[in-house]
Amino acid sequence: MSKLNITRRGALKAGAAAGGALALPTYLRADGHAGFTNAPGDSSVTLGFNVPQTGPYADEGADELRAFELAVEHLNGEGDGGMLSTFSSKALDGAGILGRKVEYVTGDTQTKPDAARASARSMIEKDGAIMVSGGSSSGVAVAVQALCQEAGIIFMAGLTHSNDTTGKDKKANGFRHFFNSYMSGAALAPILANNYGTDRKAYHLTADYNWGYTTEEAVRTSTEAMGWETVAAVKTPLAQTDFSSYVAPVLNSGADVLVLNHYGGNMVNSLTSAVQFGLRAAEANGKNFEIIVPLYSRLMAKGAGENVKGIFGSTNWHWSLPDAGSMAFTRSFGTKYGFPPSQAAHTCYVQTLLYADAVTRAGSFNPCAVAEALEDFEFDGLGNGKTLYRGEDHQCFKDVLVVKGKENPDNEFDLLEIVEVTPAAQVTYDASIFGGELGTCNPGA
Amino acid sequence: MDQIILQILNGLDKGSAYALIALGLTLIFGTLGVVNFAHGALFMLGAFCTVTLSRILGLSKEVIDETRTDFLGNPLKVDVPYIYDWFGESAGAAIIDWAVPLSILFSIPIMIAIGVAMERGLIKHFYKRPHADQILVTFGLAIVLQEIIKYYFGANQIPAPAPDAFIGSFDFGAAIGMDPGAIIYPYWRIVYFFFAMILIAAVFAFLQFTTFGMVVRAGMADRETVGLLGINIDRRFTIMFGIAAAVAGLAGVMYTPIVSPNYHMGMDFLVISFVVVVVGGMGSLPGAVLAGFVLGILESFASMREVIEFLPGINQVVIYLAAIIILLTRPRGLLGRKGVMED
Amino acid sequence: MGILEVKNVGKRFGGLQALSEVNLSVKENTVHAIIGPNGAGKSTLLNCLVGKLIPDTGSVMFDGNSVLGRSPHEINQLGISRVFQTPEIFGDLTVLENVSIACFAKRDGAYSLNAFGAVNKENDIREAAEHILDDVNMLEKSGMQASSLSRGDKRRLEMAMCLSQKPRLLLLDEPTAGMARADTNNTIDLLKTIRDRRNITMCIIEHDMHVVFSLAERITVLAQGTPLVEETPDNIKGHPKVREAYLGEAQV
Amino acid sequence: MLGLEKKDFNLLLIVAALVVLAPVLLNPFPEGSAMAQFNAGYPDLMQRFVIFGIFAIGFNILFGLTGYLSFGHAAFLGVGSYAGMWMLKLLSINVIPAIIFSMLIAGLVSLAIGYISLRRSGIYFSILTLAFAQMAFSLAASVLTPITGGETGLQTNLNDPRILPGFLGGGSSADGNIPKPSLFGIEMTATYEISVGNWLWTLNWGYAICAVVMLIAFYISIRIFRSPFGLMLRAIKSNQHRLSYTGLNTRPYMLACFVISGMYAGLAGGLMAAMDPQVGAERMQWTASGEVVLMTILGGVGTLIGPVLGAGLIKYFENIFSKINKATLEMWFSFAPDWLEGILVSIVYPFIGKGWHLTLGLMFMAVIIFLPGGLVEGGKRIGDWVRGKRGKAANDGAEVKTPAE
Repeated sequence: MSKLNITRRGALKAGAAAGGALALPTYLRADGHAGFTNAPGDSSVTLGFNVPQTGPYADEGADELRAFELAVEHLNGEGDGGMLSTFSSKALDGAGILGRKVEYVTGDTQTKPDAARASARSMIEKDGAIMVSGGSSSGVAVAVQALCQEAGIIFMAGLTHSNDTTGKDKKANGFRHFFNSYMSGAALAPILANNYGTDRKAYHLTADYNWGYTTEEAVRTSTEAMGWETVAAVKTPLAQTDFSSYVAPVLNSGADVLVLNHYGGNMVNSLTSAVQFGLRAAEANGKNFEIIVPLYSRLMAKGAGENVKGIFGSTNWHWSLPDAGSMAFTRSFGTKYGFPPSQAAHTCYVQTLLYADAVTRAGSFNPCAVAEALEDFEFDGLGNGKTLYRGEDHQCFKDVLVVKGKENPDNEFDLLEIVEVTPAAQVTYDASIFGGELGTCNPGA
Repeated sequence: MDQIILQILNGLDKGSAYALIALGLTLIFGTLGVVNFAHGALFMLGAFCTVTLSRILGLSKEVIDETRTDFLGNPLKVDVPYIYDWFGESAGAAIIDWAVPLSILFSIPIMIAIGVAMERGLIKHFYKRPHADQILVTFGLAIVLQEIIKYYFGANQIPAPAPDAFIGSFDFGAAIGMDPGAIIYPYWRIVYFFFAMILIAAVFAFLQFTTFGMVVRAGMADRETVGLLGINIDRRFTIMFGIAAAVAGLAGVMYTPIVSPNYHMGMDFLVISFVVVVVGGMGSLPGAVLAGFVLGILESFASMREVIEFLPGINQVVIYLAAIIILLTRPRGLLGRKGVMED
Repeated sequence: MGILEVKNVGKRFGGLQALSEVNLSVKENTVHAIIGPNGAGKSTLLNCLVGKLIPDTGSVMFDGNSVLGRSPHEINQLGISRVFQTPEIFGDLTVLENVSIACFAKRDGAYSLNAFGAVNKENDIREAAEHILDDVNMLEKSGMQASSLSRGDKRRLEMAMCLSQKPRLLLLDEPTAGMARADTNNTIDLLKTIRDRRNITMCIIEHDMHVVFSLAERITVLAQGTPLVEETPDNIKGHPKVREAYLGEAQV
Repeated sequence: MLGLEKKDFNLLLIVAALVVLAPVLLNPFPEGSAMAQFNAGYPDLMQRFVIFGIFAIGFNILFGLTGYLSFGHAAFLGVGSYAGMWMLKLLSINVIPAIIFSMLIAGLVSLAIGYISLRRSGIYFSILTLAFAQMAFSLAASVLTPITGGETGLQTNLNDPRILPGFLGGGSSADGNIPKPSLFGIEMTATYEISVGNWLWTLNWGYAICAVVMLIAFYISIRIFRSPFGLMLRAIKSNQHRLSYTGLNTRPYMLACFVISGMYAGLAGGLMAAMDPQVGAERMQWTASGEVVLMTILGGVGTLIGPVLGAGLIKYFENIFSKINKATLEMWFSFAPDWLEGILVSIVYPFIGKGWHLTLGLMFMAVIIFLPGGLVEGGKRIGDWVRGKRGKAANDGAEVKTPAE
């Protein structure tokens, strides 16, 4: 039973002369500690968890929220501690962050940049959140990241896979743990070459928006580099539900591989259509026809049922990973909620821990100090092996999982099997290739 | 050539769904003069009748299987449907496999009941109210219905596959004397098309050849006069609403293997179905069906690679573009009559 | 030469020849009635005069201008006003607002679209509207919502709106249809007052012979889409052709 | 006063008072109390209240006066936002050019769309506007990505040109951060807080500017409602037929009205971009168009104040109810014994947080079933009840349609 009654404003109230009026410009108000927005009081600190609660990604959002709640529990020293024990940095002691009890507020992004910003602004302006995290799409991540930069608080991105988040739209106050399109392409290509050969002709169906573009680009570049040919790339509307008219021409196009640059509901529907049109069973150019899904979401792949079996893709994390961190997290999540966590839950949990850890190591909630502590921070034990938070673009570099839909699942959550763990070195790229400027850290003055 | 035939097939298939939803919407528009924003929700409820039935059929007891483990490493609890106990494993599995076709029988009474309840309980009181009020109340109802579904079934899509017998594709090319494999089309989509045709024919026959239908058609043409004849038009409208709900529901039931249902699918179809109805001509049932197929085929052609390369983005807007052109050149839609809903 | 000249007008609906060879000349400042049995084509003819229908053949000239192919508002601007069989008024607005709109549309003797040009003239327009309402004895009802008026008052309001624009030709489509006797007599009196001012031409389509013979100076009898005779009221009364056309109709 | 009748002037005064006192009125609960969750007096939501109020006022000029139901009004809001955003990027960070251009561009676009759509009436008009808006949305989110930023949206950047001289807000700031939208140096996010006892009130520059613009917009809307032009528009709604037989061509009136309404939407869009420099395509989606329709109907179609109330209510639900979570509920009900607390939480839980849509849907139905004229009708009934005339008003509730209250 957590109490939420002390917010920034609650803390402020104590200092204000009762009955008297006190007008302060914002920047003075924040000056309890060191001149940054929403400096927390002495007893508690408020984090903002902004996840989709309505709309098509609501279930993914709900899973993120569970992870956040779990992280808060662990930070406050409740529960079994989860990954705190496996985390390589030992700064966190289960007594909140810098001795302050962690409290949180939640909001609904609706998977719309506008709504997400409104919700994040209310967390910052009304609830005094010092950090905002969460989200389930790149559009939302980019929008909220820019807001946090402007307001002068830290943004710890949730599930966002587009190159843009830490590429052309990167911001000094924003950090991403999740992997991106480029890494998916780089990790997938060698596995695909091993399994399907280097003489393949690929047909891309791409969701017609920013994430689709960067994913198509990444997969094309890396597969073409090893000898594949791209026959065609067709853009599909984001709102499409029946993909028959896009899938039907594929078989006669001369292609022998179909790449579905789709996520979530789009992926479920296009994959279902592709299987219905017999692509799985078909032969082309004397080879078995293959389908590839660059980014898997286990949670939503369930909607495609049997159709995912044997299909390659990549994922940020999977609960069946055997390392100590993953096992600890899966155990504590599974015990509390009765089912294993998704990759979205994992990244949100890890981001919360990383933030708390950075604050503790920096000894301050000042976003600039926190950013400094996160930049070029190397850690281990959070489920993805040795990981680097690169300072130049605030992107994490870690191993990438190449997975395949499991043929004979043991239970209803056992949809994906891990084919290969691509080492971080193989997916690392030069920070400058996507353009964009990080700018300077903004403490909110 | 094969591409064109393929896209015509796709168009007929998409068109079937549009036509079925628009048909029900037009029945309500035309007979009752009600702008029903909850019609998409009825389609969605139909689809969830299937989900519910397969859940009911799949009601299970737990059996501990010591040889396998769950994700936490504990012995796995395996669900064994009760239906296996009653009918034996193979017959039980076959019944579960046929959940979607069985849902047709399951959904008809449910959807009619929902439709009648909606009309009696809510819509009835809005016949004389402005269209604006009807929009607000039915939109509110649609939100409530879909949120209830979301509460019980979650937001993600739920697979509801067709029976194994219908998995796979029909070699259309070979059947019409082209190269084998040139045009293959999934069985279930062919089934959907024929199902839609039968349903549409049934509705038309019902309106054409029964006294009930005659009165309703007269009511669509001139509600006041029919009312003056002393015919209890209210009761007939209630039944009409039930039929419209059943048509939408059946469209949803049969659609589940094509696109796995989620709580939001009704809203996805809502706008498009209104466009179909208006393009077809307000109050014209043949118009709604025709417009459904025309727009379905147009949408399919616009999504061909060759077309998109020539006109980027055309696949996003083709339906709306077609609607604008048709409404500007044929003021009352394809088959509409003068004076219906023009104010 | 009349103010309204209809020449050889014909109109066909599918297989039905609604009007053929209609010739009609309405003299300025007279009251001209068009009568005829049901289905004789009276309403079709009227609709051709106001631009609602376009005849297949022939011409309709008003004061030297052709009205064919013009939209209703343009025909109105030529000086033709119409009173409908069922009164067409702005039901949601008050009586005063109804008349104000007519006064606003034609102000200072000319039609003007510019709504903002009227901002400073609101008082003038209001006065003019009240004056007209006084003329038709409806001033005390000026604040009522128009849809709540009795049928007779609605008709009166509609006429007030037409008259406020000082039209040169007033077309009346069965002005007393569906009215109680007292309302009918009031309407007749009102029309008589208007007629006696002698600055307006009226063209009346009417079923009720009592109304026609109290008002009209010339009468055209229409049967099966063609004019049968055109005569003064006195000569019409015993005319054999008219009797033939109205055979079986009670009113003559 | 100000060319208004006494009744209208009083209404304007009331609205002005509400807008000025909003920071106080919207924060009725002391900080730290359990009910503080329901406080809405923070800058973002206050700005949204007035901005969507402007949007709904403009929509009501079209729908309330003429009865033409546009189902694509969000397109003009979106176009205004994009135009405003580009001005912030290209010209200067000063909000004034952004707001002016957003109105102008939205006006031009609504002129084009209105010219075509107004060839039809009734539901055909609605579908035409819907089709145009959906096309705008789909293209903005996909093919037009270079102009609109696509699904991610358009934002201000460090390397935007901003060609106007520095004192007008041009150039970029020296400290390596993106400059914030401002009015001659006053940033829109600049906020002062006043605390009185346990209460905390927020005064925000952005809100102040929005509020002034909204009052002007509201005043203009009253003038339009009461002008001969407004009378003509109401006449169109009442009987378009008769109007054309009165010698008036209705098309120019409709088009003028449509453009005015579109410019209101553009103004709202421009303000949104100025308050929060981020524009996403979903702002133009049909659901956004539907939302303004719902706001207007919910508040009371054709009434002056109704749309503003409707906008406020919907935005309140969206922003406040969606933020209540289980932990908050547990805090509220912590007074009760554990078993009762569990029951209370599980009863209320489906309606808050991720269930806020459900509450909204139920509210739509309840309002329209019990208050046919929307919230204004409700207010009127309370007023009548206070004056002891309850029975009469309740009976003819459905028929009473005072065109402009």
